[in-house]
Amino acid sequence: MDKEQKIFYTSLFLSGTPLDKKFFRKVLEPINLENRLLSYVEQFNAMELGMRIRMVSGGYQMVTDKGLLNELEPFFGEKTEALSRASLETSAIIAYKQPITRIEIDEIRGVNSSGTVRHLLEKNLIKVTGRKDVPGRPLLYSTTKHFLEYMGINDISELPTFREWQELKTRQ
Amino acid sequence: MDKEQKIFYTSLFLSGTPLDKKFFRKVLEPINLENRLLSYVEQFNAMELGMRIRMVSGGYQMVTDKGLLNELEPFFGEKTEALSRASLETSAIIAYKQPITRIEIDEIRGVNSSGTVRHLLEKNLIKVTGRKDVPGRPLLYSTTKHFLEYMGINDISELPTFREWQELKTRQ
Amino acid sequence: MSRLLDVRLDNFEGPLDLLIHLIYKNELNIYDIHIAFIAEQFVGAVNDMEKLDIEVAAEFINMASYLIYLKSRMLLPKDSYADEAMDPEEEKFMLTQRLVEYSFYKDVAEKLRVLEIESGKFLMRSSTLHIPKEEMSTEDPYSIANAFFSVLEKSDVKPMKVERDTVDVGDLIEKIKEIVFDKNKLFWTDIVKTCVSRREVVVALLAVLELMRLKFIQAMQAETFGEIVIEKGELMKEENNG
Repeated sequence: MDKEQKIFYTSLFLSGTPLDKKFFRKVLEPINLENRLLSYVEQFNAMELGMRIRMVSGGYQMVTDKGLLNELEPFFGEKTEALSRASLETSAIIAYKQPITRIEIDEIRGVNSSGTVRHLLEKNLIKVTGRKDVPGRPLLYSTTKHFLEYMGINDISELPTFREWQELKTRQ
Repeated sequence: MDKEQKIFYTSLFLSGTPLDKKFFRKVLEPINLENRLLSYVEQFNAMELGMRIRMVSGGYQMVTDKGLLNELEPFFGEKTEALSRASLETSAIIAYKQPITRIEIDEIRGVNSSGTVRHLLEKNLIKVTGRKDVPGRPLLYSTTKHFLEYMGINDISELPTFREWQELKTRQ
Repeated sequence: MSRLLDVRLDNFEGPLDLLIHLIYKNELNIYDIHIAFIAEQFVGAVNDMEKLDIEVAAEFINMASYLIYLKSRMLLPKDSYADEAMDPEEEKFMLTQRLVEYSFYKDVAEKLRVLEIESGKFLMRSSTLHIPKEEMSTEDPYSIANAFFSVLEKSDVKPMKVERDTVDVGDLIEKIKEIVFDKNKLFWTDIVKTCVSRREVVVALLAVLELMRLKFIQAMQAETFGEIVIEKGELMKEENNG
């Protein structure tokens, strides 16, 4: 195993958040880096050490195998409450429509979302990304990197598009 | 690789800090455990992933290979200072006089060393190696393998003798 | 009654959610809702809630009245609303759009719930580990030797073996009185230099304080941690003169 591969694994071991390509371009030889990283990920996961490297929120993250959850959870699991339906709905709307104001969210949901928006902000799943240039200059919200990590996806584009969903619906 | 081995590795990964044998006796089958753990450590270190498992006072810890420190230091290096004067003095006394009690250290330094001793224990530079057979049966301290590594020597006997030190001193 | 058990408003995220529930329950086509039918169903559900003394959120009441309005508009002949702002068919279209859009987000929310559960099965460490500084810069054996032998040397200069078990304050008072008498003026560190042990330094300090109290000497310190200057006090000056 060459040094670069070791640095890749060790950085992921040390880091408490996913590390993106930008980080590794700083640390490692940037030419053709992504292909090499993919092969390192594959090799690591093939070893089946109990840890695996997943690609999430545009970066790489060392996590434990799903199969070890029951054994490890009592000692290392952080008890977090699952998101409520209101939170899931609201974050879904923000994910697709970002940046979006609270009033616009309310219009889509047909109810007031201020409590839910506050909760999502506290959980670092959404963030304020500016103000809309309309009277009252309301705040604009977007989803965070942590939202992607939390949902285990690389990018918002991994969620189904409206068109895909519609096609599925009409076929049913 | 069986589940037990994976749980051992992932626990060390998730914890990041040393986990002692007591912990693993709770999580894993305790009979003959230590031998198995030693073999897991050996296997892991033989893979040379960049991380390695080291034995620390009474437990195990997943750490970074020394060979990668230069590359990783800018991103993951601790921002605090190297050993303080008090730590250096105290560990030096323990290195030359081991095993030694805290009171004996205090007498040589002329100040109370309990805070420093605790700090060195936490840093895994010294360890408790027994009790002295005098009234009160005070704890005896010795330096660790990690201390030798840190000093860049293989054995305590490699430390300069008083005469060598005097020569070095006058030359400087 | 079955509808009452089925429709609990707090199970719904809002009026759109309830509407979609009613559409699916009655197997209606979301793209071509029968307004009169759905209005009746919706109002029925809201009325049931009110009968059960459950507070109905304003959004549900607003939606109920909107649906009744839309239903009545659709019953009127076409020319009777010619002057008004919007064609009821257009209004129905708008409502359909809202329902479809909301229904999309409802499904995405379900998808997110699955993702959340699946992603939650991976455990990770959320704190970054830092490489301890002392692993970065190794000390050399000389520094250890230096630290040790320097300490030993220091403690050899004032060997603890010769330390007397008790140091008498009276003895030290006499000693300090002598020194001050000889020198007129001196520093506290001069006194410290004459002490053979830590204990003696402490007793010397007590002796100095006692001599100050007795006005044999006076001590001054120009700044914090600065040198303490010790001089003859009034009494000693008298003794001198006398």
